[in-house]
Amino acid sequence: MGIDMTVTIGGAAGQGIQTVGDLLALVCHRAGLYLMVINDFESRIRGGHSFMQLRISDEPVYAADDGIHLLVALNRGSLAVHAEEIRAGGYALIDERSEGDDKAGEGGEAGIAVVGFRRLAEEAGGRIMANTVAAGAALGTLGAPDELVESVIKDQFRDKSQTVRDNNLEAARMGRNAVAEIRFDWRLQWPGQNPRGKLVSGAQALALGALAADCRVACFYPMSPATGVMVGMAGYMDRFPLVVEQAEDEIAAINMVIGASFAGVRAMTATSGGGFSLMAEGIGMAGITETPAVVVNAQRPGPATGLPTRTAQGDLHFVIHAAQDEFPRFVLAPRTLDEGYETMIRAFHLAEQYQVPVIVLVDQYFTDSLGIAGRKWVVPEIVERFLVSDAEMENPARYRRFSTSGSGISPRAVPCAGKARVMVTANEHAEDGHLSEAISDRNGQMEKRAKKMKRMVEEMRSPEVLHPDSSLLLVAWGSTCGVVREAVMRLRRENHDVGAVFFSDIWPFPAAAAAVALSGPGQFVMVELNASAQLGALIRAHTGLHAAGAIVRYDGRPMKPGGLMHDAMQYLEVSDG
Amino acid sequence: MGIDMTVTIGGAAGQGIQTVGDLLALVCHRAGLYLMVINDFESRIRGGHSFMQLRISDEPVYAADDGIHLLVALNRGSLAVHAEEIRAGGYALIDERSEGDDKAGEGGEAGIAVVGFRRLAEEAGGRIMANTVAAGAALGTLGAPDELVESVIKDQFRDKSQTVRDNNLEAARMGRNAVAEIRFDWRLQWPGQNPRGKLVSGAQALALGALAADCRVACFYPMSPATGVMVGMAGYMDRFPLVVEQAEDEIAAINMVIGASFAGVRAMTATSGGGFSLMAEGIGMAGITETPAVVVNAQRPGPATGLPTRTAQGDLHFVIHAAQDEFPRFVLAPRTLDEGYETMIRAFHLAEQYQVPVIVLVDQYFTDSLGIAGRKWVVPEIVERFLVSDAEMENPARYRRFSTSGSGISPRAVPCAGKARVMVTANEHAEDGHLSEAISDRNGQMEKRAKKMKRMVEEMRSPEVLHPDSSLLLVAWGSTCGVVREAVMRLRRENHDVGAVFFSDIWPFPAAAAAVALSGPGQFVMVELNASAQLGALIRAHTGLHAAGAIVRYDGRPMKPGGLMHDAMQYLEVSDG
Amino acid sequence: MVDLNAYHNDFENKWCPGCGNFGVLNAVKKALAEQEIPPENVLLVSGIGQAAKTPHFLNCNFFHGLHGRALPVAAGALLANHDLNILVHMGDGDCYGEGGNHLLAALRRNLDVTLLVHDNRVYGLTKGQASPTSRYGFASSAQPFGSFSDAMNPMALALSQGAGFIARGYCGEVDHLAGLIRAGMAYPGFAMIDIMQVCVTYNPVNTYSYYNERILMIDEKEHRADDWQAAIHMALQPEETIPIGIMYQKETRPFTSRIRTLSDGPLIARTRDPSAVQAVLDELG
Amino acid sequence: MVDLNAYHNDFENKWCPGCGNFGVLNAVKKALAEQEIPPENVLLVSGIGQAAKTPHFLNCNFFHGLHGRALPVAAGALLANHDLNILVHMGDGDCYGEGGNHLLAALRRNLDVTLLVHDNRVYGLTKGQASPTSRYGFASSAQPFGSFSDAMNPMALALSQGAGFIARGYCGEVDHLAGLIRAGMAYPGFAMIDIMQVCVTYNPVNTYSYYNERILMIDEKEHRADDWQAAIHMALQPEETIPIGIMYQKETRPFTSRIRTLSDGPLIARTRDPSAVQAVLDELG
Ligand SMILES: Cc1ncc(C[n+]2csc(CCOP(=O)(O)OP(=O)(O)O)c2C)c(N)n1
Ligand SMILES: Cc1ncc(C[n+]2csc(CCOP(=O)(O)OP(=O)(O)O)c2C)c(N)n1
Ligand code: SF4
Ligand code: SF4
Ligand SMILES: [Mg+2]
Ligand SMILES: [Mg+2]
Repeated sequence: MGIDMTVTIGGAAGQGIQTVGDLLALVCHRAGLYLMVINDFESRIRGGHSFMQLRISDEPVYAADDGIHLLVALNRGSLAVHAEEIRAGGYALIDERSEGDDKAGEGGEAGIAVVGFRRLAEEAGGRIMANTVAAGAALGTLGAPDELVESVIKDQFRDKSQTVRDNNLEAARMGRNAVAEIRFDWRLQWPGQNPRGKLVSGAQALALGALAADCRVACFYPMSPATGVMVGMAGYMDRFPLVVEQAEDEIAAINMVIGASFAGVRAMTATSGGGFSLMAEGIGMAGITETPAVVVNAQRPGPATGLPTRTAQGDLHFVIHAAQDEFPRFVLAPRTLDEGYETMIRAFHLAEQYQVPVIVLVDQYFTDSLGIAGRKWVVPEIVERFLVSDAEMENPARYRRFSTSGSGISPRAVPCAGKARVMVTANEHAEDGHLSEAISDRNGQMEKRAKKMKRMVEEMRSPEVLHPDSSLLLVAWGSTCGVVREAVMRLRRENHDVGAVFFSDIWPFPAAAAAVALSGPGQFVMVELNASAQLGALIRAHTGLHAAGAIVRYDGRPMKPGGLMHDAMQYLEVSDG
Repeated sequence: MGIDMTVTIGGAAGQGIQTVGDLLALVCHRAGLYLMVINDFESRIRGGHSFMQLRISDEPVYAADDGIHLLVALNRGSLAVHAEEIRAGGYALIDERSEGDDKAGEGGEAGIAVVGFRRLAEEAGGRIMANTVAAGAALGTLGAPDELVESVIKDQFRDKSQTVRDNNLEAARMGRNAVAEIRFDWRLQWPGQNPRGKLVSGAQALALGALAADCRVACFYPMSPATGVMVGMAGYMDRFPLVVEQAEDEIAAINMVIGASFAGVRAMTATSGGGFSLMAEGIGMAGITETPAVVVNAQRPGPATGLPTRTAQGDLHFVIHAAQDEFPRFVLAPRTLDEGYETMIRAFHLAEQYQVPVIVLVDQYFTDSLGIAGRKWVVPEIVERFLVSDAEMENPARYRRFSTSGSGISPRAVPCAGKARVMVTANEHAEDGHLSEAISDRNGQMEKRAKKMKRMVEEMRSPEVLHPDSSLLLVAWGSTCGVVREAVMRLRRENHDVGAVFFSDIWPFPAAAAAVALSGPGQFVMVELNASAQLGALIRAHTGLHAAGAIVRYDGRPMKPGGLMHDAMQYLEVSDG
Repeated sequence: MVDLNAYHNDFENKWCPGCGNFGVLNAVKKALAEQEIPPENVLLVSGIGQAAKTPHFLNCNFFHGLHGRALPVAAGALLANHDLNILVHMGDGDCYGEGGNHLLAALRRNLDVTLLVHDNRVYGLTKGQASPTSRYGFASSAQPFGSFSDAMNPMALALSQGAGFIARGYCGEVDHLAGLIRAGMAYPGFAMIDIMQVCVTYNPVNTYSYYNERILMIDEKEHRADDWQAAIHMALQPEETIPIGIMYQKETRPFTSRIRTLSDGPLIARTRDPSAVQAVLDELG
Repeated sequence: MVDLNAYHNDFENKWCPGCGNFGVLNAVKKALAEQEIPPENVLLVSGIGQAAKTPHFLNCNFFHGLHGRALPVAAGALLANHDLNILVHMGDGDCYGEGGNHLLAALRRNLDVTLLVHDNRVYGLTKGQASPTSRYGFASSAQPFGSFSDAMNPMALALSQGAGFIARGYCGEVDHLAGLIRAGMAYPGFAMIDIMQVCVTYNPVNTYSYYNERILMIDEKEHRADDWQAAIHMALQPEETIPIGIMYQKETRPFTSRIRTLSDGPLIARTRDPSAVQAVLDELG
């Protein structure tokens, strides 16, 4: 690996961390570099301390890393927070002191370059461009080619006036000039290649997947970190047969989705744990009425309000069991941006094929992080709707929405589309859809619904296995797979006998495939962002296999390779020894 | 066993089945007989077919039984429905035909006695007393002593006028005289003893337990089959420091309970699955704010609206995992009326001792059935509140509600009761109660909360084991234990080598005790009212022990010993053979 | 006019004999027949309760969902296909209790459906607890010392939030009620009809005779439907008389006409264009 | 008067500089000080949002709960101890969106708390989506083509449901607002104060200058507080001027005085009598 470095932009909420970070990311992306960008926000709009961290590499990267090579400190406080993380030889770019600066932050052992972010911005035409100065300085330190920087700035400000564009170009240039003297150890070799893929966030990947899947109604109630998925779709309402509507609460959101789906279009919602709690009853209704529904749960730490802007994987058991009694559902936990896009297409497909709710389980780390999605994103030519119409019925007047004959999947028609009456109730019902308390109807419908599980489990993709014969397998799911992959690669480079098992399809639990994946010669250890290692419990319950231990975090922060490797060593020493 | 017979009263909803049944139950109770009374309602107010079934015995009974000895058919339809269940030699009491009778129902092989329920009632003073005539006829058939019947009727109508009382006495007498000729094979030997205990429903047992535990606020939204618990308390508002308030929805109910508990009194709610779904977020809030809360979930079949008036045990996994992320909670599933009363006292105690939500998991069969509670119901002299006040603090101004020092249980004070400020948030927080995103606070609080689980699991009572060395153990929880006990007794009488394991304390799962109970020489089979044998899955996940199979029902009806014995034989034949 | 029998089905009715819901059911049939909407073109959406069972007793399409949640289900269905004829049946507990928040939102959206609230001032299906429209002090098994809350005023609520079609009906005046339903369905926007519905089993206060003594048909000549002041006066007047009819009507902009996307026809009828998605992806490089 | 500093604590404030919430915070301190309620005798209850963080910035007892759910928490606390001084802080999304149903119920109960809605007409904490009081067409990242819903009218809503204390305040008029809060706390019953609160970050429409140009203090001499007609007129008038002050006030019967049980003192203060329970059990034989 040639290039592998981390740039952190720190400051107070509202200072424009994102503006700086986006410019850096766009330049790197355009230069053909790989990226992993994480966002660390507090639950506030101004003040406090937030940061954005870009890991830049010439090979694919799967996680944020420890240590900072270059820090862009938009305020002195950020320097204080991050000083210790800066690697020897690293640099911190800071603004000139001015009134109102907090007192903290006097450096550390890193090289410090004082750049007049605000002063230079004023010279370039206005204080508002302080962030462009900072970006210019950072990109200058990294040695980014001028043309590249300028082309990105032009694009970023293309909807603005010529003056604004020019002023920003000037601001960036002044930033670069201000750091011309700096000799930065990790000054990049700029490959000057084509982009390696799309630069997108997880939220965008899910939104675009939903668009590709022909989702036409999206209803939601804002909740971090899920709102980005809905915002990612809303802007396309003018170009697609799509309505994105903010509901009065999450209960309404899920019921609107079910109403839209019942009436014949693909529909979804996105929320986080608290909203998902409120949706539980509705998800049960999707279950008993066999109405397709796609629900994104972007996890954050709980319980209750918890840590609104942070990450976790604490809802796994809950989403599998949410709502009273039993009914089939899917739970899919995409691991990467590419898989996020594809999972949404699959989620809508599976929801309609099996007439069940599909829960796409991601987390703040997944939705809020940016990276390079390298796979080609295929737009399906056709989306199969699995609907029946009058023409396909022997006698539409005798249409039975919940017919128990056949495979367990009853014929789904759309209301008011012909002579067939579509009658649906969230009470238990007879085949025709009328409520019924008869034992035969109850058992018939329960068994019909349960029957689907058999075929559904066959849809589950087997976990991916890296180095199955290792003496230690680290087992993860969803977005945590990235950091595990990274840690495994590094540990193997250090000659440790370690592999990994990655789950993205979680429910119905692919027990047989899991047993195969985990029955290698070594032991396995869970790596999860929840307190009790919930996937580990599922594995135990469904395969009888016991993890040798669990490396868990519940502090709301994404896991880093360093800490994980450290914890994994504990098991490796035993098996190595 | 001397006496063991079943009387069924069938009719349309609204016909007064309950009036007849209650009279019969009261007479039997007063005579010192044992009883098990189940109610089978449809989800409607008038019409259709409902019935009440009394199993009467001179020894304790634990379940309703198959077969009917005496049927009281308030309409002809009931005769049709139940005719086949009547045992040879049994009797059906039916009314004279009159206009508006449905055509169905012409007997079967049972003896049929036509009694002019309505005609005789009119003679006695009014048609409204048809049910008293029916009760008189039934009790006459059973040979109940006149004085006993009359004393019960007098008590039942004690708040009515003398005329009403006399008319009803007359009606009962006429009913009895009308059946004077019947020679009924199971005519009872009336022991004429004192009552064997209290005649109460499950809902009443829970309500009275809550009263004994000093519950002062009960908030709820009506939902079958939980409403009875709240109605069972509401009537005592004039005699106790107790407010029972109907909330606008279940979300409000749980939040009101938490508010009341936070402010310093014991508080509870009761609901069923759909309402419990809506409470999930609130239960998480009780978790993170460490506010005691008692929540009764009286299960009915789902998903969603499901079968509102029927029974199930389908919510076990859901209640254990409800709400995002992880936090400690208790789940208790009382098996009997006595245990229902005691469990409520324990639930409030545990909720306050550990500052956690406690879920009391019952079902329609439990709440709506009546029986004889034979144990003495102890009223605790003192209820421990586990509260701290200024006087107990070193410095009230420095009071830290969420202090992490010590056992994991932080000192709980009441707001506005002194100088100590009680600051509570459903966000993650620092020890003082202010919201905090610091990793140290997050981990500190998560670990403090998790630490409680260790002591909580020690509070769990071990499952009860019958005949541990049997080749087959039937394993059940909650109200289903009754029918299993009955089946085991009968199977053993037939010389089958069968025992049972009964769980009432379910979460935190008493894994060690479960392993001991289930590690006998034989195999074990789950008996549950849900599709997937959810307790079986818990056992597997927490002990690694596998059930040899599962006998499950999800048709919404209480399990009967006959069917269970039949299904159990399948396993016994293998082990016997 | 379509034959009334066309709306009939053979599903066993589950209401009590004498229940006011029968009047509502007949009025719905009549209104549909008079408008010549064939039953297969009607979508009934309901919550849970006695009122919410209504759809089962009509030969139409229906979605009988969760307690309190009929309006969002209807909103979703409407977004998918705004050509649908949607009637929403809810009880007073359903609509003003559990579902209160959705009513507020439907008013804000001006959701173009017709809402029929079978307002019997009691929780029927769960055996007689006080409902949001039960009067203060209403006693029941769950409120043995009477309800502690005042009754909600649904008509005044809707008026206060700018609703464009507000009517009150009575289950004992079937023809009149049918007229209201027809007018509501013809109204482009949210049409809210609160129906005085007698529960013969659990509400001993608001009986047929209670209403028969108080009901007063609004005279269209005396009361101008667009007179908001007169309407609010009616809504707030003490229940010595109970005016029934259209209390208030004005022109408004219905929800589905506010959404540009829908001007190209119902979402369900639009064709999918994969190349448009490809174009979006291509923009991302 | 208690020293204002007594209500101050050292917890770091998390609002944007210039946020209208500071005005509300100061008004609360002032109102409490003027009433001489020591901070340890105040209970603040809130939902989730920027507004709902207010309790953290006061040196009082508080319960900062779930989005939308402050009113039921307050109701429960009040049932437990009706001697509590409860102030409820909610955002417009909190109170009129997620929590709308609880507001309807609080009105019906006449819950004896003082409700302060920090009404910034936007979802602040979640970064600027339209709220129930955002005007039709309000554009944001989540509503790029504008909000499709009309704004709720909270004052008219409360008036329509018989509320007894209805006021509107403005974060830019701290003393005036403090007066309203004082009056609200003194009122025996549900006191609802909707506060025009500027969000400098996400609401570019309803700015300080927007309000400064429109605010008009209600003149107690001109406007009789018990004149419902005048009040509803004010509540419904177009926003050319925005009257602030007590719009309506009348005597009502507060929730906790409706409940017989509570006449013997707060539940929390009552002594338990095991023998009374025993008596109940004995009745069952
Ligand atoms: C979430 C939820 N809570 C409670 C119930 C129980 N429930 C069913 S119907 C009903 C109320 C019925 O009253 P109303 O809406 O007025 O209808 P009516 O029966 O009077 O027509 C209730 C509380 C439920 N089904 N779901
Ligand atoms: C159940 C639930 N849904 C959504 C959220 C996310 N959320 C937090 S605050 C908020 C809205 C904030 O708006 P408002 O109530 O107006 O308060 P403001 O921040 O404007 O003061 C939302 C949607 C949540 N915490 N819980
Ligand atoms: S209980 Fe009341 S509302 Fe329900 S069917 Fe009977 S009369 Fe009608
Ligand atoms: S986002 Fe708006 S409401 Fe929130 S603190 Fe900032 S200015 Fe105030
Ligand atoms: Mg009703
Ligand atoms: Mg707001």
